[in-house]
Amino acid sequence: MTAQVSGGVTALDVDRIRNDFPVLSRELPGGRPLVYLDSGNSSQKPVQVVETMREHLSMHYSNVGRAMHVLGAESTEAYENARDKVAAFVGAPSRDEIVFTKNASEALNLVAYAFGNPAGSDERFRMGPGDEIVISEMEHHSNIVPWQLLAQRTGATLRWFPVTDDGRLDLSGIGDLVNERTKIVSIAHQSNVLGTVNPVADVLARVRDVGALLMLDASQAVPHHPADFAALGVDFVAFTGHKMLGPSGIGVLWGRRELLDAMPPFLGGGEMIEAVWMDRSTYAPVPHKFEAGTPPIVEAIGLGAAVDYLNAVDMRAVEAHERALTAYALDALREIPGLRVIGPTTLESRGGTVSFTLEGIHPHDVGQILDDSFGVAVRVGHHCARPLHLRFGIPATTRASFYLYNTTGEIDALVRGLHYVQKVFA
Amino acid sequence: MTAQVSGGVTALDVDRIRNDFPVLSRELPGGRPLVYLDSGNSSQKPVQVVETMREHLSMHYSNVGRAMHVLGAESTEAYENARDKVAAFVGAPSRDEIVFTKNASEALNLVAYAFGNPAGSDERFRMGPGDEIVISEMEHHSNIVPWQLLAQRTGATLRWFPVTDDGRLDLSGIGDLVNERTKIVSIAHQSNVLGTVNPVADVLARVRDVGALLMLDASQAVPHHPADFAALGVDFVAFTGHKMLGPSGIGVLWGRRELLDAMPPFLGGGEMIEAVWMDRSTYAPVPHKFEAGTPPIVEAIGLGAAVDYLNAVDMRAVEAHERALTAYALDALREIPGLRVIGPTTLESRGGTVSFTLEGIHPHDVGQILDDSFGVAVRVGHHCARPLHLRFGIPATTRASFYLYNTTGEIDALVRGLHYVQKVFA
Amino acid sequence: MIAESMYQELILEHYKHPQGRGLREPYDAEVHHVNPTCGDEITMRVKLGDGGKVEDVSYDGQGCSISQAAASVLHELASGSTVEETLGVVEEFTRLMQGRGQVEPDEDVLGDAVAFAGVAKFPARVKCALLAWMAYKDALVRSTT
Amino acid sequence: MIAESMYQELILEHYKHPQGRGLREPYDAEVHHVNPTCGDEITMRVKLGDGGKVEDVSYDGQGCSISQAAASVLHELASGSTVEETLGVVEEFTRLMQGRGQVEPDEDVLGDAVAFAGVAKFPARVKCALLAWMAYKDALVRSTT
Ligand SMILES: Cc1ncc(COP(=O)(O)O)c(C=O)c1O
Ligand SMILES: Cc1ncc(COP(=O)(O)O)c(C=O)c1O
Repeated sequence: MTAQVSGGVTALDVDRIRNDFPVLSRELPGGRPLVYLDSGNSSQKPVQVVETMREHLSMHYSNVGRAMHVLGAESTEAYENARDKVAAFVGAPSRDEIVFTKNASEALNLVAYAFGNPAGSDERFRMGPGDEIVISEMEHHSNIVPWQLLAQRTGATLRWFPVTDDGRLDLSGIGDLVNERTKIVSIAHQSNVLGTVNPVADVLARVRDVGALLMLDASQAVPHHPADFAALGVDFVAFTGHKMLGPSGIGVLWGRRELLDAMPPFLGGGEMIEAVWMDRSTYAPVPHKFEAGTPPIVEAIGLGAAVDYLNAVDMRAVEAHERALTAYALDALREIPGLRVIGPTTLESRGGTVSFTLEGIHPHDVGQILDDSFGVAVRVGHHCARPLHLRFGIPATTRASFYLYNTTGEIDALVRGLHYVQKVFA
Repeated sequence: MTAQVSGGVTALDVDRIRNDFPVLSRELPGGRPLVYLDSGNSSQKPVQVVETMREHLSMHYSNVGRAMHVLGAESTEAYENARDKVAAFVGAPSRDEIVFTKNASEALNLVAYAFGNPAGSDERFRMGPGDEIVISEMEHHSNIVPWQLLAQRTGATLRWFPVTDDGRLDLSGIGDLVNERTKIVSIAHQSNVLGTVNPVADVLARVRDVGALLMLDASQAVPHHPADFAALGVDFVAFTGHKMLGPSGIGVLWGRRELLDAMPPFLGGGEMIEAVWMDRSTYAPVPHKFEAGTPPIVEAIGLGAAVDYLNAVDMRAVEAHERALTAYALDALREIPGLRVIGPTTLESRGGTVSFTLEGIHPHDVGQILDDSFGVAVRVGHHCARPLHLRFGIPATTRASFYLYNTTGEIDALVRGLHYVQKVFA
Repeated sequence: MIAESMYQELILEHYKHPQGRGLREPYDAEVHHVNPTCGDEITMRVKLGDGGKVEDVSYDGQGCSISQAAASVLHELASGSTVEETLGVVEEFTRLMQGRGQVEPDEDVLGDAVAFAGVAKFPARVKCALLAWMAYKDALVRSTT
Repeated sequence: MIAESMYQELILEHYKHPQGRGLREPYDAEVHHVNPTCGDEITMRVKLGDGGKVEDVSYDGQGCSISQAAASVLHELASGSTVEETLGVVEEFTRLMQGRGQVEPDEDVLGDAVAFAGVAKFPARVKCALLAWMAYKDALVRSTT
C-alpha cells in the first residue's frame, strides 16, 4: 500500500509500520499469530515510543520544574516539549491550555469537579438544584459517572440525548434538552462502540444559544482523525495517551484558557501552587494549576514521541487507511449469517470501530474462541458503555477496532474465526 | 562494603548497585561526573525496572481487566501481581487495600475528597463548620493544599502542629490540638526537608482517644525504611513510586479496608463501576472503586519491579547504608564555616535528608554552582514546604538526600563543592 | 485448540447438553443471581434431605457458555453429595477462580470443575464462572436457616 | 566552569558589584515586587525625562545572584536610554527567558543581558531573572499614566 489517496496524502506503508510494533509479529502460545483488533481499548506502542521512554528513564531522568541541575533541566525540557508537541498535534491555540492528567477519565472528572465547588466564584461553574447537565446515551462510563457524581453532590439534574436505532445521536429533542438551565453538555466525539462520529457543530450551535459549555470526550477521535481544536470551537476536550500509541498513565485535558483560569483548582499539592502559607495558598498559572504533584513525566515524553510518530505517518493517511479497513470490514461481516452490526452500516460519519452480535452466541464466547483458536484479539462485553447496550436490549457485543497497523488480511482472519465460532456452537 | 551490619543483615554492595543505574556513570556536559544527591526529589531507576517496562510495553501490553485475550490476560496478571508485591512490601493486611494512583498527591487528595461529600453517608467522613482537620508545619504542599481546599469546600477548620527549633514535631499542645472536633490528622512519616521521622505511636494514641482518623504521608519513609503498615496501626498511608526506584506516574494509597469501603467514590469512570444506568451506578469493590479509567498499567508493573529490587537488596540494608551516609554527612558538613543544618543534627529518629543554609549565599546560587562546576545535583528552594521555611525565617535551603546508590565519596564531592561555592562568592 | 484453552471439550459439552437444567419441585430455597457487569442470570433451587444430603439442585438461566456450563457441572457435583462436601468444593473452586491463574487446582476436590482453571486468568470471566456457585452457596444458607 | 554555565563571569561581577544599587530621589514611580516561590524581593524606582528618556532606574532588593545581577544589568541598559528602546529589550529578554532554552537570543538587542541565556533552561530560575525586569515594566506603566 503506497498508492496516492485523495487530497494529495500518500497512503501509509502498513508493512513498514508493522515492523515498528514488535508485538504484532509475536507468536502466541500454541503457535498462533497475533491479530490485534482491540486498539479501541488500547493501542500497541511503536519502538520509537518505547525507546524514547527507555532512554529517558535510563540516562536523563529527574523530577521536573523544581530541580536546578542538568538532569532536572533535561527532564523539564523533554516534558515541556511534549506539551508543545501535543498542543500542535491537536491545534490548541496555546500550549498552556494542555493539561496533563493520568488518563481521559481524570480529565473528565477534573472538569466535573470544577462545578458546584463552594470555593469557586465564577458564575459559569456554579451548580445546584435546578441546573442541568446533558450527556448522551452512547457515552463511555467515564463520561457518565463523573456527571452522576456531580449531580449527586450538587442536586443538579442529569439529562441525556437518546440514540437512534441506527446508532446516531438523536438531536430531535435538542431544543428542550439543552435549555437555559443547562450548564454543560458533554458528549463523545466518536463513540467507542458504534463508531459514530457526532455532529459537533449542530450541538455547539444550540449550546452557544443557551450560554452553556460544551465538552467533548475525544478519546476515540484524536487517535484516528486529524484534530483542530481551535476550529472545533468547543470549550473542553479530553483524550488519552494509551489509545494513540502512547504509554499508559497519561491523558490530556484541553480547555479554553479563559475557562481554565476561571476554574477552581482540583487536586492540591506541589507544583500547582504559587505560594503556600499554613492557612491559604495562591496557585500557579495554567497548565500547572491542574498538575498537582510529580506529573507522569516519562509518560508525557512517551506521548510526545507517539505524536511525532503519528505526524510522520500523517493523520490524514491514518484516517484514510482506517476508512478503507472499515469499508472492507462492513462488507465482509455482512456475509456472516446472523451477524448484526450495532451502529452505522455505512461509512458516513463513522470511524473504524465495528460492534456486532452473533445470533445465539454470547459475545464472551465469541471473543474467547477467537482468541483461543486464532489469536484474534477483539473486545467483548459492554465496552464501558452499559447504558448504550441496555438501549439496544443486549447485554454485550463483540467489537473489532482498527488502527494504522491493521490489514485487510486481519479482517479476513476475523471473518474466518467467526465462521469457526459458529461451527463450534452449532 | 560487604561487611555485616547489625541484626544479621548483610550490608549492601554499593559498587554492584551503582552498576544497575547507568545514569550514575554518565558524563555530564563539560566532562563532569554526575553526583546525584537529589533522591528525595525523585530517585534514579535501575535497569531491572526500565527493562521490565520496556519488555512489557513491547511484547505484552494491552488494557487490563476488561480484555479477554492473551495480551489482556498477560497485562492484567502483571498489573495485579504488582499490587501483590506492593502489598507485601509494606505489610498491608490485604492486597485489596492497595489503590494505585498517579502519585502521592492524588492519594492524599483522594482521602481529602472523601470528606464532606453530600453523597457520602458515613458519619466519619461527614465534615462541616465546627469540624477540624489537623496537619503540621513541616508538611509537603501535597499534604497541606488538599486539606486547605477541603476546609474551603466544607467550612471546617484547618489546624496544625508547630515545629520545634531543632526540627521536631511539637507535641506539647496535642491535647488541645487534637480534640473531639478533630475528624482527621494527616502528617508526614518523615519530613522531606528536615529528615525528621515523626513519632507515629504518640500521635496515634491521641487520635484514637478522640475517635479521629490518622493518615500518614509516607512518601519519604517507604523508600528508605522497612515498612509494616499493619503494625503501624494508622488508617491511611500515601506514598509514591518515583521516589522508590519506580517510574513516574504511579502512586499508592493504602487504607483500612473497612474505611475504603465506607468512602464515597472519588473519580468516576470505567473500571470503578459494577453496573451503570443513565441515572445511577453501583460501584466495584475496592481497590477498583478508586481506580477510574485505564490505570497506569506499565507504571504499576515498573513499581513492582522496583519493589523486587529493593527486596533483593533488603530494606534493612538500605536503611543501614543511609544511616551511615547520614552520619558521615552530618560530620562532614559540621566542618564548613557558616553552614547551618535545618533539622535534627543527630541520627536519632531521622533519615538521610540533610538541608542547610550557607551564610551569605543564596541556596539557588549554591545549587547551581555545585551543578555547574562539579555535577553535584542537590535540590535548592523550599522543597514544596514553604510554611516550614517561613517557620525558620529563611526563604530556601540546600538539600542533599541519599539513597542506596550513594557513597561517602559523593558526600566528599559535595563538601569540596561547598568550599568552592564559598570561594566564588567570597 | 491449544492446551491451556478456556474452552475445554467438557465445558462445551456441558453448555450444549446441560445436566439437570430446569426448575423442579419440591425445593427448600430459591435464589436469583445476576452478574450486573455482563447480564448473566441464574435462578437456582436447592432441596436438602436427611443427614445433610443434597437431594436436588435445579436451575435455569442465561448467559455465556462459561456461566451456563458452570451451573451444569455444579448440578452434577452437588446432587447426591452432602452440604459439607459441596461447601468444600465451592471453597476450592472460588480459591481457584480468584487465584488469577496462579493457584494449582486440587483435582481430587474439584473433579470436572477443574476444566474451568483457564478462566481464572480473565478477571472479567471469573464472575461468569462463579455466578452459579455463589447462587448455590446463597441457596444453601437460606435452606438451612 | 563549562561553556553553557549559568554563572557567566558577568553575572557574578554584577552580583558582587551591583551597578546603580540604592533607592534615589527624585522618581516618578516606585514598585515592590516579590517572587513568592523563592522569596526574592525588589524595590524599584523610575525617573523619566523629556522625549521618553529614562533618567534613572534605582533599586534595592535581596535574593540570589541571578535576581540581583539582573537588576544591575537592567540599570545599566536602561539608564540614559529611551522608554521605547528599553521596552524592546525587556520584550526580547522575556522571550529569551520563557523560551525554555530553545530561543536564539538577539545579542544586538540584549547586550550584556545575553549572559542570562543559560537561565532559561531552569523554569524555577526564570522568575529570578525576570523579577527586576517585570518590576521595571510595571514601574514604567505607572510613571507614564
Ligand atoms: C513528604 C512528601 N509528600 C508528598 C510528596 C508528593 O509526592 P508526588 O509528587 O509523587 O505526588 C513528596 C514528594 O514530592 C514528599 O516529599
Ligand atoms: C469514548 C471513551 N471515553 C473515555 C475513555 C476512558 O479513557 P481512559 O481509560 O484512558 O481514562 C475511553 C476508553 O476507555 C473511551 O473509549
